[in-house]
Amino acid sequence: MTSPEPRGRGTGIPPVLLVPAALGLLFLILPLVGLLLRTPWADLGEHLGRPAVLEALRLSLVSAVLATGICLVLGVPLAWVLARATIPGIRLVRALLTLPLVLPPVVGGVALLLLLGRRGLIGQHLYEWFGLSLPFTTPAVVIAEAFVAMPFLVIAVEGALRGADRRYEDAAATLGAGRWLTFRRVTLPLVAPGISAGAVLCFARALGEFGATITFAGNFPGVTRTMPLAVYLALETDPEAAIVLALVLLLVSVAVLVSLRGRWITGTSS
Amino acid sequence: MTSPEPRGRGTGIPPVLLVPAALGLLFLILPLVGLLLRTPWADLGEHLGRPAVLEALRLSLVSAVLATGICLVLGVPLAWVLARATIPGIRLVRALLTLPLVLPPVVGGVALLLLLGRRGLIGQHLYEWFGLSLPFTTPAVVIAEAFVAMPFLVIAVEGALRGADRRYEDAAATLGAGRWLTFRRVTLPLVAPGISAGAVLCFARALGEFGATITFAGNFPGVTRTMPLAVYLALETDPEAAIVLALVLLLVSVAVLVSLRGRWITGTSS
Amino acid sequence: GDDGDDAGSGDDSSENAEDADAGADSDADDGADTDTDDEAESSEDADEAAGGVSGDIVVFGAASLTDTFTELGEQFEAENPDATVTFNFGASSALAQQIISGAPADVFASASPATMQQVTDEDLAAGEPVVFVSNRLEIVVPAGNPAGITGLEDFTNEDLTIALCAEEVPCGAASVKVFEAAGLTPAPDTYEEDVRATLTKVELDEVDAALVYRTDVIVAGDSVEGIDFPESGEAVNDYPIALLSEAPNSEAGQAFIDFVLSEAGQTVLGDAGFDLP
Amino acid sequence: MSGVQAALTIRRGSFDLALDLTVAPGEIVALIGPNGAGKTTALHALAGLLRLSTGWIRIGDRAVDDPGAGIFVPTERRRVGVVFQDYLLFPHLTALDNVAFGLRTQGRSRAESREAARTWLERVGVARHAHSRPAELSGGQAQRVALARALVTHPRLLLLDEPLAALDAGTRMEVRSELTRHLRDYDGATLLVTHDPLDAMAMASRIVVLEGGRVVQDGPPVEVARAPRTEYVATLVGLNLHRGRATDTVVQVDGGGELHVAEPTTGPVLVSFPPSAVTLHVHRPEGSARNVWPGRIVSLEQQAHTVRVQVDGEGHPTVLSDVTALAVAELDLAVGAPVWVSFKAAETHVYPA
Amino acid sequence: MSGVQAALTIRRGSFDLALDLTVAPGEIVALIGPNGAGKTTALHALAGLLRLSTGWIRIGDRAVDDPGAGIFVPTERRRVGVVFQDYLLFPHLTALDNVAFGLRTQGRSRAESREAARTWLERVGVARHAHSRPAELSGGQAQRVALARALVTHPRLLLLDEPLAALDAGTRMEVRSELTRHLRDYDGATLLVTHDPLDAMAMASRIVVLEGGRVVQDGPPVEVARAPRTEYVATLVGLNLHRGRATDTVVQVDGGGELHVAEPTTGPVLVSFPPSAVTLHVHRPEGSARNVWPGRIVSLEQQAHTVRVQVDGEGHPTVLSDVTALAVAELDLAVGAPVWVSFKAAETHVYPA
Ligand SMILES: Nc1ncnc2c1ncn2[C@@H]1O[C@H](COP(=O)(O)OP(=O)(O)OP(=O)(O)O)[C@@H](O)[C@H]1O
Ligand SMILES: Nc1ncnc2c1ncn2[C@@H]1O[C@H](COP(=O)(O)OP(=O)(O)OP(=O)(O)O)[C@@H](O)[C@H]1O
Ligand code: MOO
Ligand SMILES: [Mg+2]
Ligand SMILES: [Mg+2]
Repeated sequence: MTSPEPRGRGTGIPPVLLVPAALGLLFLILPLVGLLLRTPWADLGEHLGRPAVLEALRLSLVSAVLATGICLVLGVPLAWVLARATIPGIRLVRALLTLPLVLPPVVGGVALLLLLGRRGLIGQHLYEWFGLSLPFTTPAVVIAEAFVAMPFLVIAVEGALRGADRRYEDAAATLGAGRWLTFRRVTLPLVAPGISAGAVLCFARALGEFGATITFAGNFPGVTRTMPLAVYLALETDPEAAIVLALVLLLVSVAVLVSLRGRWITGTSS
Repeated sequence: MTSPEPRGRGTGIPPVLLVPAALGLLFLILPLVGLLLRTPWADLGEHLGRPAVLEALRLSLVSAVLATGICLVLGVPLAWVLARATIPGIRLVRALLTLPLVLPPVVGGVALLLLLGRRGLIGQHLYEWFGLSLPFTTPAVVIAEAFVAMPFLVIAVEGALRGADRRYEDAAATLGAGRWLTFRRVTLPLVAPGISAGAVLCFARALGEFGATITFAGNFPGVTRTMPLAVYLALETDPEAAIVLALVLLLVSVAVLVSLRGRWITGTSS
Repeated sequence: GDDGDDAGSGDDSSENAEDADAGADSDADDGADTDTDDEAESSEDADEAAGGVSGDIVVFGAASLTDTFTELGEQFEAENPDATVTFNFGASSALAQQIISGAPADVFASASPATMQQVTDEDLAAGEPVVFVSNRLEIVVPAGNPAGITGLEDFTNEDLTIALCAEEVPCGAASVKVFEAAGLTPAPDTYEEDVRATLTKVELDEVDAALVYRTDVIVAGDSVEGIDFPESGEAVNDYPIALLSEAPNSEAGQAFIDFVLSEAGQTVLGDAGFDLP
Repeated sequence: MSGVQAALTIRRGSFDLALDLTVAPGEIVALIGPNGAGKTTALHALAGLLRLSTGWIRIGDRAVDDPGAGIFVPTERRRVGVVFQDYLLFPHLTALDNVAFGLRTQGRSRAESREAARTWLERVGVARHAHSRPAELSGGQAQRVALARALVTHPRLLLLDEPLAALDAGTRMEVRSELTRHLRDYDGATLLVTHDPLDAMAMASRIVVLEGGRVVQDGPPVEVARAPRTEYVATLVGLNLHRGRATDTVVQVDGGGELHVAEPTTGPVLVSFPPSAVTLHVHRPEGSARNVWPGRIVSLEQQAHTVRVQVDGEGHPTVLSDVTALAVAELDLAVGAPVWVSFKAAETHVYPA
Repeated sequence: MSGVQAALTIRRGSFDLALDLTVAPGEIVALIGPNGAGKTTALHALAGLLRLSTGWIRIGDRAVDDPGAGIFVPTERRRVGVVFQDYLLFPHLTALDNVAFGLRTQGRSRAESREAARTWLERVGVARHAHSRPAELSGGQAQRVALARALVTHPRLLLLDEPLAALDAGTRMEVRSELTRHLRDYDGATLLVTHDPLDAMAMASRIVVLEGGRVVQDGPPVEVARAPRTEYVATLVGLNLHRGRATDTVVQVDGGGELHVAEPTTGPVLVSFPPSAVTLHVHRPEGSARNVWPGRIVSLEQQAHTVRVQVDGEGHPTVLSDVTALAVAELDLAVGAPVWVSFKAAETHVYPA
């Protein structure tokens, strides 16, 4: 049980690994630096102040948060089943789940239209019975983002669940905890770092989602035009403005992630 | 140490969770079903046989595998550093790494051009000194895919590393294993499920990558035209053909993932 | 977008069109052997004339040209067996960005003068771009026209689901002009990223009507119906093509441009629904 | 009748367990046996963490596992308490919340649960560490928290896997007394897995000895201590044990040699005698002891107040003898040294094998 | 001089450890103490898994930790072997590969490493489980594999944290002998943390007793067993211990009452005597025993061959007495019953406090 706290061994990072780690970091960061150098900083404030930009930003954040919420609610249980179920064919199901990752997002958007559109498999009934039409609405943005982002959450959480020691669940059962209670009070806290990693992936992917959103939800200011859509369209006419918009998106997401992750990780890291 | 093998408690899945899990599964699978229903199956064989399709498929697989390889080599050490380093500001670095997720891929492609293009920050020197021009070559495809996909790997692996019991590393040190050996022989196998999950995410994302690829690497048949690009172009002229191509991509990726994951998971699951 | 449109076409296009006609005539009649007669003016090596142009020609083309240019490329290669045409299709804006970043391209065929302008502004075009086709808008509705669309006025109906191209992309800019000309304020539900996305919405019957290019209506086939409207002439979108100043194979690149402007080339483009200049 | 009755059959790879077990309400049964005998396996089956291959388990009038009848009651509804061999404290909860966990699952309020948990932490002597995480506890502290966690819910069947193993001598006595006292008031059945004969003797009213998945002895502690039936049990209770065939007061030992005993018997028997009854001599002793033979010292082991000497009898039985440190010095005992052993027939205990 | 010398000072939250320790090459020192005394903490510091707050550690002529001098040699270069309190076997490797690991790190070939590993698994008696994963081992089997893993590399300093705790009595004796034999041939220093006084006595040439992070006693086993200096040690070695002030042969006990001793002394002293020397009587005994007083039984605890009775002296010292089960029955001893205790002054041992 005793784990030495003021670790003698430092971080235990082999120096050999520092080289690839630094390269990896540079690889991910340098292109952004390239972007920064080209940014017309003077315009940043102006862009940030534009109501259309603020609107798109707000919409992006709200829909990404909602999408992440949906993914957590549906995805964590799914990850659980995948990690634990021993039924045959589970491996195939697991592979199927990665498909939305592979599917070019635009095709994903088409698939969503075919399912939930006005003439879609399910959508036509929604439309006939309830007069409900999802495309071109904010819920459609959330659905598109959730569809694209959920596999990230599921796969990350599943990995964490597989790595967790199941005997703690046994211990909980002997203390009278049913499966649900065990899940909430023991398993979830134990895999919290994994869930947090998955949620970050999911949120970031949802925030950056473009193809499926524009295809399924369309692009209308204030309703479905998220930041990536605004960036893409700006790119058509004014690449510099697009870069500024992209930077705004990045800054906001860094701010959100720094604050969120900070909170999540405190208290759950071992 | 003794873990009951023929588990009395079954899978331990709380029945309450089966409902959201099933919903989650449906949410991810049904749109694909919608796609399947619209597929002109008769054309599938024909498309599969076309050399251009085979070429794109081969290019997609090769570049996604290479990109995943690069991501593993650079990303796992990076994840390690992030999970272990206690230097201040690490939280910011961690958030920075998620940026390529948030960045609309097309902007990512622009950023790569600004960095590695013939007029780019680094690219101009590569060109002047070595006559090397990366964009519009197959390596550019790999770079674009790796740039977009690496954060998935890094974040998933970092989550797994955080969840791992570090005391096994202590044990390895007492047996004379240096950090590097400990990393290879103890830590890596312990977090194998997390790495495998991360690699799957990474591979799938690389396979489906479109925006950064077409922007940074262009869209040349046989050189940079991967399946998602082929799907995009087909969409311009023959949407049904595009759906068929997307399905081909999906089938191949399911096949790859089923076989790969099967192999990875055997022997590492606890 | 307006300035670019007007500035782009004009004299250049007519001038070059003549050029092209000359070339096209000989092409059509005499085949490969004679097609380089005109090229010889711009190129020193007379001995090359025998086998036509040779080498790789890299053409950056707007995605909307995928079908027609692929066909043109095949014809060109048939006439110039030593030449290989390689296309890089993508959004015009992305292609412009690539060219600016030093892409090794010979020819750029853009879907809008504005994106071509980005290239010429960087002095990357050799000579003036030439408008080789133009495209006009058409109303597109799902097969059977379930909403009973008759004209542009229906686009103001709040109850209908309407898709338009985003103002930032060429077809959206054209749409704006069309509505200005008609004195109407449309009530769209979405501004699509490009023509293709707009068309998909109609094909899937998700919207009741949209404005797209005529070429796209033709490509979409039976799943949609096109409805002409009088104001479409107010916003013709020109497609400029240009040889690039840093072209690795400028001679062959010019030959390809000439071929596009030739009668054979123009026929292929015309059949696809483009307006010829 | 309530309590626990079970007929356990479990296969695990090459190992198989077959154990019939009954623990009456209020009874404390100690399950002892060598490593890998199947103790933890049996305990997991009773807890429902492992399914039976065949057989059945009844806890308090209710079948909880019976593969034949298709019955399987999951762990959380068996009302069992378990102290695991490696504790399994929840790493994300403090010691206090670990103990309160079982009460919370019963729907008690947080405040009430914590109150009861604190009382228990005090009983096992780690109240000071109530707010520590498991990673901040020493091994013994962790085990005490695990003990409190299992006891706090008053389970109907209490399963303890080496509950005192990591406790230091002082605490061990204290916790043992406390545990015995608590279990005496407790009307459930208790199954205690332990390697420590003292724990088994002190706490259990019956001892079941398991070897290789089979019961080899079953009886009250005094009986087990007096008449061990296997070498393992003999070692455990600190006796010499030999198996042989008796003819009146002489026993032909299976391994060779003979022993003189006091009680006349016939047939296969077991003979036991304490190491303290065995005297060592440098020369052949004169006297009344009927068991006398020469041998050679195989090992010497310091114990708290004596030294335990193992003497290989060379044709006679091998015996253990406890002598004082003084005797070791005076007789100049060392490994390999020749000695004579002697002990009286009256010191032996003979019983049917 | 080589071996290990250390002056350890470590703070961990509210706990602090200050321990000066020297282990000569070839020497085996047992570190004993109650739970949470800091034994594991000390062991981790020596292994380099924990940095010193102040102080220094020298292993074989070389400073390996000295915060003052900025020296810190990482674990893997200290050439220490550790058996962890909870084993920490690598879950992804078989038992054999766990043991072979340390040899592989030394660059030995796989075949050679496995060969040596197999030999060690045989020595500790788990060769049969060479190809099992840790999850498939019983607690005792796992610990034996951990033991083999630490020993196979012939470390210069061997650190054992409760190495025998999960072993059954039979194996324990075997492994203890095997270990003692191996350590005798071994020229490195050994530090053994254990709760079992028998292990400490049998294996160590010196015992260091730690309580609350401080050394309270340090000496050869026989010395510690004969003259415990704290209640903890007394309990460990099974003696009654009282602290008081002597005037000739009478000791005024700190807690009240007086004791008669044989050796005349003066000043603060400790008095110890074995429970077996204390006789219980229903009526006031006649005879030569000088320590006689009435009391009341507080607890009874069955041991292998005796019952340990604790008697509260009501103004006199509380004492433990070991009596036979027969005596318990004859005297009708039970908790709460009044009894007389008596023991001879000659049975006591007096030494300066
Ligand atoms: N990571 C930690 N953070 C804070 N305090 C700790 C930590 N680990 C241990 N301690 C405290 O340090 C003290 C000494 O612990 P240590 O593990 O050294 O005891 P020990 O002598 O090995 O006990 P045991 O015999 O029970 O294993 C204990 O009071 C414990 O609570
Ligand atoms: N998961 C498993 N798979 C296969 N065999 C197992 C598994 N767990 C335990 N065993 C085997 O079952 C046998 C009994 O193990 P068990 O843990 O019940 O022993 P134990 O009596 O508790 O021993 P100890 O006193 O050492 O804890 C052992 O031989 C062990 O190797
Ligand atoms: O090049 Mo486009 O696809 O018409 O914008
Ligand atoms: Mg066990
Ligand atoms: Mg400890």
